[in-house]
Amino acid sequence: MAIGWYLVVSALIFSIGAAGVLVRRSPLVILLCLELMLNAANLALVAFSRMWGGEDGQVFALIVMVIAACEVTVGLGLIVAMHRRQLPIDVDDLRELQG
Amino acid sequence: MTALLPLAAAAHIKGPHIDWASLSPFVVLAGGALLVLLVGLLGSSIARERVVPALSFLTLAATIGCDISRFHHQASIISGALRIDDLALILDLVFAISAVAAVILSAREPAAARAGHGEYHSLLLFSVFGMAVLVSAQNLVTLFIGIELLSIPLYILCASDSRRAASLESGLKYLVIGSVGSATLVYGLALIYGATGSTDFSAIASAITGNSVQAGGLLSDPLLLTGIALSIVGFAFKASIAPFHQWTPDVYEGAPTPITAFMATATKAAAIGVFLRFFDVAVIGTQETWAPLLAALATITIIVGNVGALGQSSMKRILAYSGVGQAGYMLAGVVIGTKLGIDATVFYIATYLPVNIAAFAVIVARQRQRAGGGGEDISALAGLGSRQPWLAWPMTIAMLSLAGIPGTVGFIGKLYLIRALVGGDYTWLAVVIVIGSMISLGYYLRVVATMWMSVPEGEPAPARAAAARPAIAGGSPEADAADTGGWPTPDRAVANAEIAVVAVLFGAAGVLFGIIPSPLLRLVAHAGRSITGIF
Amino acid sequence: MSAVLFFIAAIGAIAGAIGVVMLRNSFYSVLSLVCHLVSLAALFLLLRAEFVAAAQVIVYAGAVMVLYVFVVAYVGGGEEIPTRSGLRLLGPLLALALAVELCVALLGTALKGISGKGAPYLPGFGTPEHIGKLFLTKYLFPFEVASLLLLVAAIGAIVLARRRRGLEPDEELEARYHPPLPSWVGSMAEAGGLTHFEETPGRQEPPPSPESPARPETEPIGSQS
Amino acid sequence: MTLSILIWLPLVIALIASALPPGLVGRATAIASLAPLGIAISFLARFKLGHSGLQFVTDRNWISAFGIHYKLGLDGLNISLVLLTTVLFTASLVWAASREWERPRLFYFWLGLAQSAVLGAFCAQDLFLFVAFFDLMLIPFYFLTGTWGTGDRVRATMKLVIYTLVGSFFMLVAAIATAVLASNAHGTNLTFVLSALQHLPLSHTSQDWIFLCFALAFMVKMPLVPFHGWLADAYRSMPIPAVAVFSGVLSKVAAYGFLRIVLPLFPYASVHYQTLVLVIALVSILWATSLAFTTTNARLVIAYSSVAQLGFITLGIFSLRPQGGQGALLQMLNHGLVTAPLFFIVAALAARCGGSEDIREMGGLAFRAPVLAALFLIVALATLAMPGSSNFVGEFMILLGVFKAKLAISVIAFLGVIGAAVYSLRIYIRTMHNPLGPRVQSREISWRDGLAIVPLVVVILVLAFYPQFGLRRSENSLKATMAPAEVQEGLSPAAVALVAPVTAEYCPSAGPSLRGCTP
Amino acid sequence: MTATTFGWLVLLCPLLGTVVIGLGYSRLPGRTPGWIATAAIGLSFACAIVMLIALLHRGENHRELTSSLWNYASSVGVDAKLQILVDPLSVFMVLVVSGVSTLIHLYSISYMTSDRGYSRYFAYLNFFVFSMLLLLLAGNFLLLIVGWAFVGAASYLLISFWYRRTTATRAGIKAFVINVVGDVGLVLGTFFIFTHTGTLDFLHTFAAAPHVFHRDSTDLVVGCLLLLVGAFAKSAQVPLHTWLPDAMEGPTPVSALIHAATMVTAGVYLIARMHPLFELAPTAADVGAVGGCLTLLMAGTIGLAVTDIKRVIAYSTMSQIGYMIMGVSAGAYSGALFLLMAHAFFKALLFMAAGSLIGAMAGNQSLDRMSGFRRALPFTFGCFVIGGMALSGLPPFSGWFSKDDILAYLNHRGGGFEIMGIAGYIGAILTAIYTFRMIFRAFLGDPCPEAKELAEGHLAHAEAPTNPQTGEVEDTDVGFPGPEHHIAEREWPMKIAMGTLALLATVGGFLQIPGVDDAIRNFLAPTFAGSRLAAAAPTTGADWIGLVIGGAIAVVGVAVAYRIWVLAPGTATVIRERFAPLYQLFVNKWYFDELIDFTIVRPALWFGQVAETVLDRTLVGDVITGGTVGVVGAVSAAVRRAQTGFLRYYVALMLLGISGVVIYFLISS
Repeated sequence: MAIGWYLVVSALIFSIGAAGVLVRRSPLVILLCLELMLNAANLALVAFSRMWGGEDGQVFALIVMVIAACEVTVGLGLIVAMHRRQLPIDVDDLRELQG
Repeated sequence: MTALLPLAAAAHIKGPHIDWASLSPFVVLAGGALLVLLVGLLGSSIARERVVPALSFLTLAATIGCDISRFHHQASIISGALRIDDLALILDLVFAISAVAAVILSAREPAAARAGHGEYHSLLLFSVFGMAVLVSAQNLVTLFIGIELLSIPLYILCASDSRRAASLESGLKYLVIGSVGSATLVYGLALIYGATGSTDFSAIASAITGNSVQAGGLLSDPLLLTGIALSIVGFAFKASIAPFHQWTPDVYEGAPTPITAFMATATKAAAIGVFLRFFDVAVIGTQETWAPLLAALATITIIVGNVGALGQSSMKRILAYSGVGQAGYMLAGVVIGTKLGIDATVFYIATYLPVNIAAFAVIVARQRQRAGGGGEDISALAGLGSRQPWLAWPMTIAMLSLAGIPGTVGFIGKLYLIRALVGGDYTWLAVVIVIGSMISLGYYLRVVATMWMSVPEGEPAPARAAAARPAIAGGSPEADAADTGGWPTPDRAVANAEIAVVAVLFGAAGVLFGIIPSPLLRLVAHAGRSITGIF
Repeated sequence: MSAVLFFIAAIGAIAGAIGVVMLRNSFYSVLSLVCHLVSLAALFLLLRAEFVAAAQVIVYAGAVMVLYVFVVAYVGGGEEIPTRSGLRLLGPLLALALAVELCVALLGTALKGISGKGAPYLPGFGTPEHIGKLFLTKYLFPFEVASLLLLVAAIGAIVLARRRRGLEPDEELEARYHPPLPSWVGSMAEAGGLTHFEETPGRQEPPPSPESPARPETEPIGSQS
Repeated sequence: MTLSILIWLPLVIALIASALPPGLVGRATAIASLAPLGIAISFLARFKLGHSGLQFVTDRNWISAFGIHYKLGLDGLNISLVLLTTVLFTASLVWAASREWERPRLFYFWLGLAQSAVLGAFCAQDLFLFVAFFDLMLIPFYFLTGTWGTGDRVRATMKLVIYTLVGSFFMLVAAIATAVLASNAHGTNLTFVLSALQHLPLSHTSQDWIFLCFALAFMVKMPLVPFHGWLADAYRSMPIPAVAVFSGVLSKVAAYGFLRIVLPLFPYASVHYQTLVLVIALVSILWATSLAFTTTNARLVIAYSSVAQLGFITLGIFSLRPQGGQGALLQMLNHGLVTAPLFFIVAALAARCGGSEDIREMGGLAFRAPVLAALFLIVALATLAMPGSSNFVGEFMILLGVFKAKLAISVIAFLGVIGAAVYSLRIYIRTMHNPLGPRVQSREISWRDGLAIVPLVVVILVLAFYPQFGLRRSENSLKATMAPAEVQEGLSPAAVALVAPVTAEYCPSAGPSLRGCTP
Repeated sequence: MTATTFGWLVLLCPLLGTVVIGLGYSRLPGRTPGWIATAAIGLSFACAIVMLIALLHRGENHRELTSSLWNYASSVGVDAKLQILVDPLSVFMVLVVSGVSTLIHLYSISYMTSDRGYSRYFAYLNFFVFSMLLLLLAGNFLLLIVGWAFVGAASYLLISFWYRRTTATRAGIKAFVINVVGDVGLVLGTFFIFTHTGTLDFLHTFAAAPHVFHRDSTDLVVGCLLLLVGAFAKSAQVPLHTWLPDAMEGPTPVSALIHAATMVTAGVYLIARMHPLFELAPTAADVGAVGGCLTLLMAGTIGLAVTDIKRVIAYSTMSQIGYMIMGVSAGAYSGALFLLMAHAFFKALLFMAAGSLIGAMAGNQSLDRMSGFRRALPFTFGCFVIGGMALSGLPPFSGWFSKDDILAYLNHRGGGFEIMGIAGYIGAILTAIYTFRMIFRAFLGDPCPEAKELAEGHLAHAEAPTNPQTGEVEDTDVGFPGPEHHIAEREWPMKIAMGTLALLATVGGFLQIPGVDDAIRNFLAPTFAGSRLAAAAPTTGADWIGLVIGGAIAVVGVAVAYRIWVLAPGTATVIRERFAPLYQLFVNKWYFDELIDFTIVRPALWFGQVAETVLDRTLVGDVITGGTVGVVGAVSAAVRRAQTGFLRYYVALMLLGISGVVIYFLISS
């Protein structure tokens, strides 16, 4: 398959992830959607890596994976902390800060 | 990381040459952060509450020392992952100084105790490390990991005052929006990699300018340009450029104030620094395309930031919006894409640092004094001029400097920016800056007016405050302070001495460099020189 | 063959992604993501990125997702009520616009590689050896920094999620300020106005004052731990 | 004795005085303010006549990266204004010293800073230095008005500062653009020194927009209609010592800026926009005059009269004739000298009718206060530019210049002269004469007030006999400053000789580029 | 000591007097200020005489002397020095002014005795004399304007001397503003001339004028017309005359001095001084003559109708100055100046007499209430009759010689000027009628209560001082004027002053009897040496014919007045009813006040109000300031409203931004 196809898939996943961030209210799912976006980037990186025949893209993808893991960890930690504080696990209810 | 090196040798892979001298700031920072983390685990409260800040302070001081010692030694280290040049070093100084201020301001910060002093300070140091990586980065991977190492500790630090819901809320907001930004950035970087086939800035630059296979074809390639577009968004988010700024006020307000101070100065500097690196090195070839967009973004940012600050009542929000506006000014310096533009931007960052720190220090002081809350409210500043001039003066200087009044360093910063803009044929952007400054007077002067020209509201009725006090609030000096309308009893004033010292020192720097700017100017003049290939 | 595999994997990845977004229950979303990740790993394999694919499956679909599941279980992410706001409509529209733009960018490029099947395959491409070499030479610094990043994430998780005894008086305070609601709250009796519930403090807003005494307590308590 | 000492001495005095006990600060500052006055007089005495160039020059690199110099100097244009500044500040301090102020140290500190900044603005011979001082001098007034003012002071002071800084910020851009474009066009190093810039003429398009920026700043500061929106509130709210120097000196800095900067540096634009500026000045005169004879607030009458006077001064400058310029310079001096005592007198009047500044509540004050009435009369007559006063000579020369340049404008401007008579006498009669007002208690002027007012009146009287004082030093400098514009207008062959070094050749356009506006 | 030294001394004396009295206002006891002031003016007069002698010692061609003290304003082409010009014209004027002023000061010493502002009065009065002398001696345009405005200011101060009276202050401001209009005319006229001659110095200007101006060149005509504006404003000529009647609010000696004898004649002096210019611009001169002619007729008619005794005299002054302006514009320089001198004598006398009368009436000035003072005030009556006869031009009083000199010149000159001559004769009839109307109504007939009281030996004093115009009772605590009034019969200084003036009014005419001495013409000859018009004087015979006609007309006028007010006292009412519209026109002063109010004052006030409300508040305040603030505020509100706190909105906006940025780049690719 042409590299372009992979890229189209990656673009679609990226967009779906973005849409997910917009429509979902649970921070947990939003984190999942962020994973989607990062994965889309990974797919693009790997596809480009294949295209150019160099492994830089793959290395980049691995690093992105690490970062995704870190973000998830911190994000989940936050959610747990919020749950501890008996705060609603719903981004629409987090409106103390506004204006 | 040194432990890994023998392993590499064992596998007969020749590791890259490492210039330890140039790497020293990084080593010091990382080592210091780890040490602080470990010391923080000790049982003794003295170790945690006294030694940890002291160690952090020492680490930062050592970093500053290393930075200074590396001036004029340009080096590209670790297989071209980092470039230690004057631009990077000056920005490193900014980060370190900002972090020093944050460490001092955190001395009695409840968030630090809550998160654990060791964790809190090591996160701060890791963030500084990330910033240093970011502005030195010479390839996309380093850049991305730098930006993440900068951000993730900050997400945590924002949420570290977990007692307050607002702190958690700000942490989550920052995290989500930051991650969207990161994802966008990394997608953009992927596209740039796809278009150029390389992750190195220099290779990217030469691919764009056509020294490579695709001679001349890349300049208007949609793939590359979209990559640049997405990266712009990623950076813009970090620098709080409108319309990617919306997290800023909320996060600044929710985060512990010392962290806000750090974010407001260091993060912004780092983001603008990476703008300089990325746009003036890697993709300088497409300047014709991105410059107008950045100019437009700068315009929007200046307007939105300054206008947004007008009706606010929380000082932290005012400074957040003001920071948005100031980011617009700095971005204007990036747009020019000349050596002068870089100098001006770096200088502006350097001028922005002391006064902003001074302002935040005053807010911290007021928050401490008003234990009952509302210390960050603008009304908490009422009457400060007559009650605590040593706090009122730094705040006044900060506001005037941010507004660009002569005699302060902000004025010289504006001068430099406008000079660069006019010289770079962007006079209209200079006019936009000026219009933004005019709008900004509306709130900067309001703050000053509150301090010097109004009487605190609770002034005549201390009895009412006492009656409203909940029964459990007795017995602590804070509560007593709250009784007297938040004005300090003598010992409270002394307790805030270190904050006042920070405020006064940074405020004084704001005036000193406003009157004698030449040393600072000479310093930043090296920044532009370190980026070759532009004029 | 590869085309068939590609379509299967691609459809799987996209379907998984859509599932993450569309499924109401967070638990199902997580599972859907796992499906997506596995499909993605297949795509990686098709792109001859063996090591990445392996890491994807092991690290991501394995470790990270387990974490997710634990947290979902802890927090109890039940059914999510769909948003009432205009974003329900605007979100997909924006995403669609983004997708179109990205596709235009990806397909509109003059790069010949895009329409090709990639560079000629060299033996060892994408193997752990090659990747490892890169990590120890060219990407040594990011590699080292990544370790710091993981450390930071670990600290973060601890800082945020740990419960320090005594350090969080909030819950006790919470309890003091928000005594359990009387049994009749929410009952028909309340609806009928038979009780005087004005005396009970509402749950809506914790008064700001409990924060003030909380602060000095940190110091003595800190020394006990 | 260098100019630096003169400039910074007031600030130093204020700082030293703040170490004294609060009760003494005022008197100490007032007495010490005689020192700058004395220094200014010594400069006047040592001033060499017949020189058109700068004297007593201090020139030091300030910000070498931008070619910004700390360059000070006196010539005919500013010597009398420097003297005026010291005189008025001393008078204001003397006036202030006899009163109690809250937080006196801060009060006198701001006044000291204000004086230093104003003196700096007058002495600055570097464009950027001028801009810096020009903006800086506003800040003390922001605090003075906001902290010690009356009425809705915070609103008023915000309005004042924002209005004036709007102009100043545009001027900042314009000033930087001047230097940058000049150095770009001529391939020289960046410099902000005025004398150097004068030899680096800008292209016509650049001059056009830069001129407008400068003009905006100066017109807001003066103010001229329609940029006077801040005036009424600010003048009503300012404490008397502040308003006296504000209207007496600060507005002159703007007019001085036209002479010092705009005419020599942007001769083409000055000629190009001459009619526009003249019309604005004319409208200001008429507008302010009509406001002055309808408003009932005594301070506002003076405020609007200032607007009208500054309209005249602008007319004189933009007649682009030496007579007009000389008249304008003389009038700056005169107006400063009359407006400050007027404000002191208004304060005295208000003190005699229960604090009200409304002239409807005044009347008949002259009865037991003949000295006050006489002082007021002299000042009022000087304000309306009664022939025989130095003000008249100024106005005469201004109108003569305008007459030569634009006859019609001069003729219409005379309406302002008549109007001045109406409003000056109106306020005099409504306060001093007419039946006794309801709450009026006629009292003679106190010797403390007299200490501030009488010397100024004496100076007014002396100048009435010898207006040449304000003219003789400035003639050569003024001719030199007007010469480029005159050459531009093709007027005077003599002026060509004065600007001989300036190459009037075409230089490449460097207007505000629109680069980056279109994708 | 040359003539110019004494010229400076002439100026110095009154100035010193002002300063001394002004500074010592609270320390000088009793009448001392009055005596100091009188002495100052007397000294000045003495110096003027010495100056005259010194000048006469010089040859006829060397009688134009200048002297300057220092540069007043000389820079960039303006060459104004503090300079006086001593020549026969100025010396003549100085003599008249200082002489009459001395007498009026003397009169004032008594008249103002009980006034609270005694010192102030004399300070003002001395200042006025100083200003007037400065005007006369000024050697260049700038100083002339200075003197010109100073007299205006002094006039203002003295008109509103009783400053608690709103009528007085209003009259003062009116006088001042109209005088400023005149000043403006003078300044503008100076500009027109200066731009061509390049000098402000009189002698240089006159020398240069024939070279730089063509005859009747536009700029010169405009310049001279503007000078005429100045002259008309100062001399109360139509249409700038409305201030003069109102100026009668001032104390009576002030009216005598300023509004009769000296200041108002400044316009005449100005035209005489500028005669080289006016002769080059005959159009302007003709306009001046016509203006004077109109004024003399109009003022005469109003004088017939008004009943305030001071105003009648004021209108008569306007009318007489009309003669002078007409004469001096037409070229009858010596005649006009002769009339000026004579007028100073008799009009000052009339005012003084009127002052005495008003004193007897306890401040009341209405002719309607006066009658039969002949016996109660014999001295005043005598003086008033002498002054009246001189004014009416009855032979052999000074008015006869002088006025008819002008008319004879006009008739002789021809070319349309005869019409003015005839108008002058009509005016002469009117003059005689209204003058004797006053005399007959005030002094003849049955004595009024005040006259009776005076006849019984004591002076009537009002219980509470009232404003004679409005009848308002004035604040006695601060009462201006004082409660007392003084009459000539009881005060010797007043008597001396009036007596001297009566004598001068009687014999002053003999200074210039045509064909006999011609003293004034000969003395002034050097000044008008170059004048074409002065040379064209009528022959002695023609002069005498004119004198005879004039005398006859005056007699007729007196007879008419006698017929109307003495023989058949009801006639006046009959005439008034028969010519009611005309009477209304006259008594309302030809509606000039209303006209000016309607065309100038109201629009100006209206504009002021519009400027304040519509333009300033609405346009500048609301639209410009408010608009900007509003726009910024609206944007600010929008930005803050966008900051909803909803995380997902932020992300949405971010995505929108991303889309926008990407689209931009896609478009530019």
